[in-house]
Amino acid sequence: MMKNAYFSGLTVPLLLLLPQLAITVVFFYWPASQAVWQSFLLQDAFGTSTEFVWFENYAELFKDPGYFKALINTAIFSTFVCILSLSIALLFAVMADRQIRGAEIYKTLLIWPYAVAPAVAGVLWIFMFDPSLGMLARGLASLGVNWNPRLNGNDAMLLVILAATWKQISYNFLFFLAGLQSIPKSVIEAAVIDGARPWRRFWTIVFPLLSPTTFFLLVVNIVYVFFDTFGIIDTVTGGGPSGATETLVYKVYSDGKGGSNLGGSAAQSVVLLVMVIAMTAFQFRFIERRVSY
Amino acid sequence: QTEIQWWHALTGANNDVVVKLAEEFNASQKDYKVVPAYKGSYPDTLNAGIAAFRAGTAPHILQVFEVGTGTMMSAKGAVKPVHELMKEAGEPFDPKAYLPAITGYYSTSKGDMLSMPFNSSSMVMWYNKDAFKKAGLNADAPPKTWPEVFEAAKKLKAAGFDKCGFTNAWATWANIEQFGAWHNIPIATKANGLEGFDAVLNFNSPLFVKHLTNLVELQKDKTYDYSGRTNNGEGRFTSGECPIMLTSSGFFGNVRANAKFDWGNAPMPYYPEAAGAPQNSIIGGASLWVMGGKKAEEYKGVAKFFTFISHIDRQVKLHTESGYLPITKAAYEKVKASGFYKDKPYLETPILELTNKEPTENSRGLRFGSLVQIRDIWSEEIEAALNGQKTPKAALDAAVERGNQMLRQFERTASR
Amino acid sequence: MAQVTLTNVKKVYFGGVEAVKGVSLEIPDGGFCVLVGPSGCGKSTLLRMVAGLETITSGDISIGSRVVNQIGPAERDIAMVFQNYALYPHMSVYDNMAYGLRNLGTPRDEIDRRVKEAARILAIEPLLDRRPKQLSGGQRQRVAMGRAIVRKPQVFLFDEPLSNLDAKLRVQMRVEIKKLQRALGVTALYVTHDQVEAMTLSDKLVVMNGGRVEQIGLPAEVYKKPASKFVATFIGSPPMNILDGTIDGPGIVALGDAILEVRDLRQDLAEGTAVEIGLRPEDIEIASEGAAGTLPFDVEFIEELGATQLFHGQLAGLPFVMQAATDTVAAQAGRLWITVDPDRVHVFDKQSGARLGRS
Amino acid sequence: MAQVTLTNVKKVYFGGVEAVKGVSLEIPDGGFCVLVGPSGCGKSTLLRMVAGLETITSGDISIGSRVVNQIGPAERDIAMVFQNYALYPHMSVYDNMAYGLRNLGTPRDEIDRRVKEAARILAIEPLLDRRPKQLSGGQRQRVAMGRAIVRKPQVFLFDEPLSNLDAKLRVQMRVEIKKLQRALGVTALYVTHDQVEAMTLSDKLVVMNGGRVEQIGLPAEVYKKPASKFVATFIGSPPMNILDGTIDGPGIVALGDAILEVRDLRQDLAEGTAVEIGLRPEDIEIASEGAAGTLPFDVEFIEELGATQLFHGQLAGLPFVMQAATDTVAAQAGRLWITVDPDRVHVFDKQSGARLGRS
Amino acid sequence: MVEDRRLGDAIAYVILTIGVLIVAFPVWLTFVASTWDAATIINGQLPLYPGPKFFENYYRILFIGTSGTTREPVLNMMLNSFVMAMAIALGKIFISVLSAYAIVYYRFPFRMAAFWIIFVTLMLPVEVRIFPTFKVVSDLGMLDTYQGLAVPLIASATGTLLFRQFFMTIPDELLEASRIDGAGPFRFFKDTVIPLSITTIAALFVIQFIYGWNQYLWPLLVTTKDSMQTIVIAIKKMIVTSDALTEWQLAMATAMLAMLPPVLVVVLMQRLFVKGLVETEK
Ligand SMILES: Nc1ncnc2c1ncn2[C@@H]1O[C@H](COP(=O)(O)OP(=O)(O)OP(=O)(O)O)[C@@H](O)[C@H]1O
Ligand SMILES: Nc1ncnc2c1ncn2[C@@H]1O[C@H](COP(=O)(O)OP(=O)(O)OP(=O)(O)O)[C@@H](O)[C@H]1O
Ligand SMILES: [Mg+2]
Ligand SMILES: [Mg+2]
Repeated sequence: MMKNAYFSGLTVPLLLLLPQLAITVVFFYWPASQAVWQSFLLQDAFGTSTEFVWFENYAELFKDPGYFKALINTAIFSTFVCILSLSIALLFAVMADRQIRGAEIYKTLLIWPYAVAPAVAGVLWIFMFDPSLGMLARGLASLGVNWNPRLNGNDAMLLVILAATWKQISYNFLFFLAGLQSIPKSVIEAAVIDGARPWRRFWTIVFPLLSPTTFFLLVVNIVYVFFDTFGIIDTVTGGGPSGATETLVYKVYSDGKGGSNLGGSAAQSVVLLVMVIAMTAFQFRFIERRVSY
Repeated sequence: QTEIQWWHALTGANNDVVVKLAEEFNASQKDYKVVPAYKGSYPDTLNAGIAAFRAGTAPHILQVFEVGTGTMMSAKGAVKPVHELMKEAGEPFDPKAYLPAITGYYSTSKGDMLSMPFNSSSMVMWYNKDAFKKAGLNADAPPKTWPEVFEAAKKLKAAGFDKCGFTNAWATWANIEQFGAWHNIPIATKANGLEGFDAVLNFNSPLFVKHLTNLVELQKDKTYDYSGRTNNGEGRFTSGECPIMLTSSGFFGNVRANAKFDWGNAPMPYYPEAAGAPQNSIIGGASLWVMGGKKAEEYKGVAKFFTFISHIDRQVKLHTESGYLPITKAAYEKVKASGFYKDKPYLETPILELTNKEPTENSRGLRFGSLVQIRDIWSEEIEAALNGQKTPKAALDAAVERGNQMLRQFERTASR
Repeated sequence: MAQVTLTNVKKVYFGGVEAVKGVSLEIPDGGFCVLVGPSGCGKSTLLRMVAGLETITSGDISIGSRVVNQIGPAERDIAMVFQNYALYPHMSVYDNMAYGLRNLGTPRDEIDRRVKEAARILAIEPLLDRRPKQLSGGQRQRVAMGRAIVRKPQVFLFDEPLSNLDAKLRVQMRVEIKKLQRALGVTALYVTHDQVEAMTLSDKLVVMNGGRVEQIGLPAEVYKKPASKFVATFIGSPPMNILDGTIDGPGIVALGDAILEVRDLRQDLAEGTAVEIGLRPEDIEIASEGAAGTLPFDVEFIEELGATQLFHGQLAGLPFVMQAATDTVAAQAGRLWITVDPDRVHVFDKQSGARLGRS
Repeated sequence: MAQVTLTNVKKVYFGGVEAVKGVSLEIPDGGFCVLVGPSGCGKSTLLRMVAGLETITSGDISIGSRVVNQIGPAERDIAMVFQNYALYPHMSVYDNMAYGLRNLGTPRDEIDRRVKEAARILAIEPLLDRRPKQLSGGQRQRVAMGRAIVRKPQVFLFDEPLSNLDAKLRVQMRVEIKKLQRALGVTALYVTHDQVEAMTLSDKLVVMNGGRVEQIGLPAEVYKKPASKFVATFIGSPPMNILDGTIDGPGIVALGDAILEVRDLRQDLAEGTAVEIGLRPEDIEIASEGAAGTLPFDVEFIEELGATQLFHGQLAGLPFVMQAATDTVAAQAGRLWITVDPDRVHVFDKQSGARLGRS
Repeated sequence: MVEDRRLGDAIAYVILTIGVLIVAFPVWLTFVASTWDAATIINGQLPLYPGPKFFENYYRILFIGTSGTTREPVLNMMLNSFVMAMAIALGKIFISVLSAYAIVYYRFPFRMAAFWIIFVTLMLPVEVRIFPTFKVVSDLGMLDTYQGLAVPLIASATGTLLFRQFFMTIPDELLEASRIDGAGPFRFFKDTVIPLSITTIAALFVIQFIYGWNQYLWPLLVTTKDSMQTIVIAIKKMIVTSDALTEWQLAMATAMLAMLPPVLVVVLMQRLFVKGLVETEK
C-alpha cells in the first residue's frame, strides 16, 4: 500500500493530482450528485415543470415489477455470460498454452475480438441471427428449430448472451493464458511425478492455482456484463421482447430516454451506484490482498 | 445569414428528399440556411431533441414521429406552435388548405395547428401477387376482411409459405392504433386523448381481444408470424418469405427497389361484424416541430421554410417521389388530375383509407404523452400474449393498466 | 531400491541444442551420485531424463532392471526434489505429501500412516496444516523431502535442492539429506553446482562440462587426481593455481627458472613440451629462500579468513594464491619462497587440458 | 576522502520499531569498515542513515568535518552500491554511470572522460552500450561499482553488494572491491551478513546484533577474541562448538570429567560457576587416548571437503564438529581423544554470553 | 515429458481451430455482406463467399457516404473516432500517470482521501450518469467538440489504478539510487518512472484507445452535427430504418472499417499490451 521510499511536500502532489481530481469532480461527482438530486424530482420531458417528490421515485421503483424483472434478467445474463465466457476462454487458454506449433498465431487470432465495439458486435450477431436477414437464423429454421428472438424472450436472451460472450472470450483468454504461464513449470512437473494424469492434474493443480486469475476475471466480467454490454443489448434486442433482455443499466437508459421518467431513471442510477460502490469496495480489498498462495 | 438547424430521422430516398429540399430552399433565398442533420431513428431523434432542449441547444426544427406528438404538445414553452409562428412571421398561412385527415392529428381541439405535417403515411396491406397466383388466389382481388385474410394465409401456407402466411410491421400501430380507428372503436376516452391529458385507455374491449386471440392462435402454426415492433421485419415481404404484410405505405420505395415479384397493396382488412368498419385510418409518419426559445429572426426563417415546403408543386413532387402523402388538398387534386394514380394505384390506397369516411372521435387520431414508452409497453404485452405467457385478454388488460399508469404520471408532469 | 544405469545417453533439444552428448554412468543400489558442473553443462537435463520429464534422444536409461525410456515419470518409481521445491501452493503440507499417494489410489489410512511417519522423520509434524507460504525456506525444503519420502521410491532425484537456502541452512540441510538417504538406503542422484555439496555428499562424483562427463570417481579421488585442468580448477576453493611450464625430464617440470619434481607424470613426454602445472593453494609450503625446487612468490595482499589466511600475489607473472593456517606464516606482503610436495603437483596437457599422469 | 563518525546514532521507525539502538563508530579516512550481523539487526538501517536515505532519530553522523544529519543524499558526497544493484534498467551502462554527473551539470566531455576511465578500471568498456538486462550478475555488479566510482565520492557505501552472485563470482568480486578501494583510497562502509566477506574485507569489523554493536575490532581480533558467545558463533565456519562447563579454579574449566586449561579467563570467578566453553573446529588437536586434558569425541560421520575434512559427532552429549586437514586423521567413525591449546579456549558467561576473559 | 502428446495436441488443434472459427465467423459474414448489394442481404440470400461489390461499396462508404442516412463519408467519421480515441487514450494516460505518481511517491495529508475520491469512480461507467453528464458538458459549451467527446470519458480511476499497481513494483532502490544521484521528484519521474512505465503506458493506451473508439451512447448524445459523428454511432444510425431500405452492405462495410483500427492496434501492440497488463497485475 505504501512505498518505503517517498518524497514529501504538499503542493507538488496536489498539483499532480489536480487534473485528475478536477475532471473527476466536474464530470463524475457533479453529474452523480445531479443524478441524486434528480432522483427526488418529478419532471416532464422538457424540464419545464418540476416537482420535488422525496422518495416517491424510489418507492415506485421498488413497486415496479419491471425493475425486479430487470434485476433477474441482469442476474441471469451475468451468470451465463460469466460462466460461458470464462469457461470457454479457459478451455482455449489451456489449449493454446500447450507447446504446439502455431500457438502464437492462434493466440493472435483469438484475442482480437477484444477490440470490437460492443455495438458493432451486436450488429454482427443480429445480422447472423435476425429471423429475416440472418443466415444462421434461416439455417436454424430450415432445421426445424423455432427460432424467434423477436417474440421469444428466451431466444432473445440467448442471443444477447452469445453476443456478449463472444465479445468477452478474448479478454478472459488473455488473462488465463498469462495466469497459466505464471504457474511454475516445476509444480506441474512435480504433479506429473506424483502420478497425476492430465485431467486430474488440471483440476487438482492448474485450476486451483489459476483461482486468483479466475477471481479477478470474475469481478471484471461482472462489471463488463453490468455496463459494457449496453451497446450489445441496444443493437440486438433493445431490451425486448417484453423486457426479456432489459438489464439494470439498460433500464436506466431506456427509462430516462426521451425524458419520460428521468426521476425514476435517476433513482435507478443511485441504486446502481450503491451497488457499484459495494462492488468497488470488494474489488479494492481484492486487489490489496488477492486470493493468492 | 441565419442558420436553421433541422434534425430529422429520415433514411434512404427520403433522406435525399430532405437534403434536396434544404438545398433548394437555401438556393431560393439568401437570408437563411437550413442545415439538416440525420439523428438516427425516430425515438433517437426525439431523444436527442429533448436532451438538447434540456441542455439549451435544441435545433430549430425537430422532426417528431406521430407518437411523439403528445409529448411535444404538452411542453408549453418547449415548442413554438406553428400557427403562432406563421402569424408572428407574417407568412401567408391557411390551415384549411391542408388535408384535415392529416392536420387533425397535429392540431389542438380548437383547430390550431401545432406542428407542420411533413411526411405522412398510413398503414396498408402489401401482398405478393405471384404468391397469390401460386396459391390459387385471385391476385387482383385481395382479401378485404380479416377472416378472408386468415383464409388466404392458410392457403398461402399450404402453397409453401409455411414460415409466415401473413404478418405486420409496427406491432402496436397495426393491431391497436390503426385497428381502433379502422373499426371505429376507442382506444381511450377523451377522443383518444385529443381532448385532454386525462384520457383513460380502454382498448381491452372485445374486438381487440378477439383480434389478438386470432393472431395468437394463428401464430402457433405460423399462419401469422410476428415481425417485431418496428419495421425491421419488412425484409420478410420483399424477400418473398411473407406474402402478406401490413405496414406503412412508406414501404413503397423499399418494395419497388427490392421485391423480385409482382406486388400490390390494398386497404387494411376489417372485421365485418364491427359496425361501421371500415371507418378511416389514421396517419403515421412525422411532423416538424419548432422548438421554443429561439430568436424572432430565426423563427422568421423557419416560417419561410414552411411556406416553401407547403407550395403546391413541391408537395406534388414530394408525394410522387417519396410515396408519402401530400399534405395539401391542392397537391392531391393536382396529382389525381394528372392520372398518376392509374399507373400507381398503390400510392392512392392510403389516401383513400384516410378519407374513407368523415373521422369520428375514435378515428381522428390519438394523442398520449409518453406514447413512445407506452408503445413499448403495449408491444411487450402483445409479445407476451403471442409467446403464450399471457392470455390475450390478460395481456390487453395489462397493456391498458400499465399504459394508464404512464399517462397518469405524464399528466402530473405536463405543464398545462 | 535399485541401481540406475545410463548408457550413452544423449539429448538434443527441439531447437537443436545438444545438451547432453553421450553420458554413460552407473549408480549402484543405495549409492549417492552427485552431478556437478558449471551452469548450462547439462546436469538438469540429464536428471530430468532420468525422471522422465524429458524424452531421451538416444541411449538407454534403466532403473533396477527395467529400461525406462518409454515409461512415464509416474511409473518410474522415482521421487524428485526441485530447486524451488515446487510445492503445491494451494495445498497444506499434509496434502502436499499425500497427493502422490492419492493419485495412486492408496487407502486413506495407509496414506495417513505414511505421511505422519515422514513428518516424524523430518520433524515437521507441527507444520502439517500449514500452507507452503507459511513456511521458512528450510521448512519448505523438508516438506519437499517429505513429499519424496512418502512415496517410498527406488530413486531420489535432487535438482539443486539447497541452492535457495542461506549458507548456514545449506550446511545443516546437507547433513540431513545425507543422513536420510543413508537411513532409507535409497539410490540418489543429486545435481548441484556447489562443489562443497558435491564433495561432501557423494559416494560417486560426476563432473560434467559442456554436455560431457569430465570425470567420475570418489570425491577424494577427484580432488586429488583431477582428470583434467577443468576438473582441477572446478573442484577446490580457492581454485587450483595454474602455471605455465615445460617438461624438463621424466618426472621433472620447469617453471621459469625453477624446477619441480612431479610424482604423477607420464614418462613419454618429450623434453621441452609445454604443459600446464596445477598447484592447490593449500598444498603450498614455505621454504627457505633459494633452496632447490623453490619458487619465488610475490605476495600482494592477504585475506584473513579466521582459521586460515589467503595470500594473493604473483608467481612467474601469473596470479597465484596460497592458503595457510593463521599464524603459520607472517601475514605481510613481500616475496616468499615456496615449494610443493611432488605428490601434489598436477600436470595437464596444454591443448586438451587432460591430466598427464601415469595411467 | 574523509572520515566518518557516528555518535550515539539511533533510529526508531515510524511504526515504533527500534532498528538501531545507539551506535557510535569511527571510520578513519580511507578505512574499510564492515558491518556484519544476522538479518534484521539494523545494518542496512545504519548504512542508509549514513547515506541520507533515512532520517536520523537521534545522534549525529558526520562525514569529514561536516555533520550531515540535515543534508540530502546527493550532497553528502557519498556513493552507494545496492544489493540488487539498482541499476536503471532503461538506461545503457554508459548512461547509468553518467546519470549522477549529468544531474550535477558536469560538462559533457568531463562526464565522458570519467565514465570511460571508470569503465577502464572495471574492465567494462565493451559493455558501455548495453542495457543492464543484457549483463551477467558480475557485470552488473561492476556497473554498479562504476556508477559509484565516477562520482569520486568521499565515502563508498555498500549494502550486501555481493549477495546476489554465485559463490565463485563472490570471491572474485570481493577481491576486486578491496583492490579498488585501496587504489582509490576512499573510505568504505560495507554491510554484509557473510562472515567470510566481513573477515576478508575489513580493516574494522563491526558485529551487530539486535540494533546494537556487539564488538568492534580488527577482524583477526574478533576471530581470536570474540567478545561474546554471539560473536563467537557468528564468526567462523563451521561455527564454534559450544559446550557446557564449570569453573574449576583459576584458568581451569571442567568439562564433564575432563579438565581444560584456559589462558584467557577472568581470575575472579567462583569455583563451580557454570559457564559455556567455546572451541573452534579447526583448533581441535588429536591427542593420545586418556592423556591429561583430553576429551572423548565420538565421531559419527565425516565430510570430505578436499583440503580438509569435517568430523561430525558428539562430545559430552552435545553435537561437535572438528576440522582437520585431509589425511592427518584417519577418516573413520569412532572415538577420538582430543585436546585444545589453552590459548584457544574461549569461555563465556552462561547468562549474558559475555566473554569471561582478562580485560 | 514422456507422455503421449499426440492425442492431446490433436485435441488442442481441433479446439483452437473451432475457437478461431467461432471468433472469426461473424466477422467473415460481415465482410461477405459488405461485398454484396442490399437486395441480396435484405432478402436473406447472402451466400458465404464474397460478392462483386467490394470496391464499389467501400469506395462509396469511405468517400461519399450512404445516400440515405448519415451522408458523411466514413473516412471523416473515422477521423473523428480517431481523434476521440487518441484524446481519450493520451488524456487518460496523462492525468493518471501524474495522479498515480503523487499517490504512490508522495506522502501528504489527504493522500488517502484523494485516493478514495479517485478510486470510487472505478466502476461507474458513463452510461449510468449519462443524462446529468450530458447536461454538464452542454453547460460548459462542449457539445460538438472533441473535448466534449473525450474529457468526460477520462474521468475514471482505471488508469490511475493501473499505474499505481505498476509503480508499486518499481524497486524502492531505484528511487534511492536516483536520490543519491541527485535527482529530485521531477527528474526521477522523467528519467526513471516514465521510461520504466512504457509497457504499462502501452497497455493503457491500447485499452483506452479501444474504449474510446468503441464509444457508442456518449457520442450519440453529444454530437449534434454530422461532421462530428464517430463511426460506431454511424453504424447504429445506418441500420435503423424508417420506411426505407437499410443499406446493409454499407452498414457492414462500415462495421468492417469500424473494427479495423482497434483490431490493428491490438494485434500490432499485442506484445506490449499483454506484457503491460500482466506485469502490472491486471
Ligand atoms: N527446454 C529446452 N529447450 C532447449 N534448450 C534447452 C532446454 N532446456 C535446457 N536447454 C539448454 O540445454 C543446455 C543444458 O541445460 P541444463 O538445464 O541441463 O543445464 P544445467 O547444467 O542444469 O545448468 P544450471 O546449473 O544453470 O541449472 C543449456 O545450454 C540450456 O540452454
Ligand atoms: N521502513 C521500515 N519501517 C519499519 N521498520 C523497518 C523499516 N525498515 C526496516 N525495518 C525494521 O528495522 C529492523 C532492521 O532492519 P534492517 O533492514 O536495517 O536490517 P538488516 O540488518 O539490514 O537485515 P538484512 O540482513 O535482512 O538486510 C528490522 O526489524 C526491520 O523489520
Ligand atoms: Mg539446472
Ligand atoms: Mg539489509
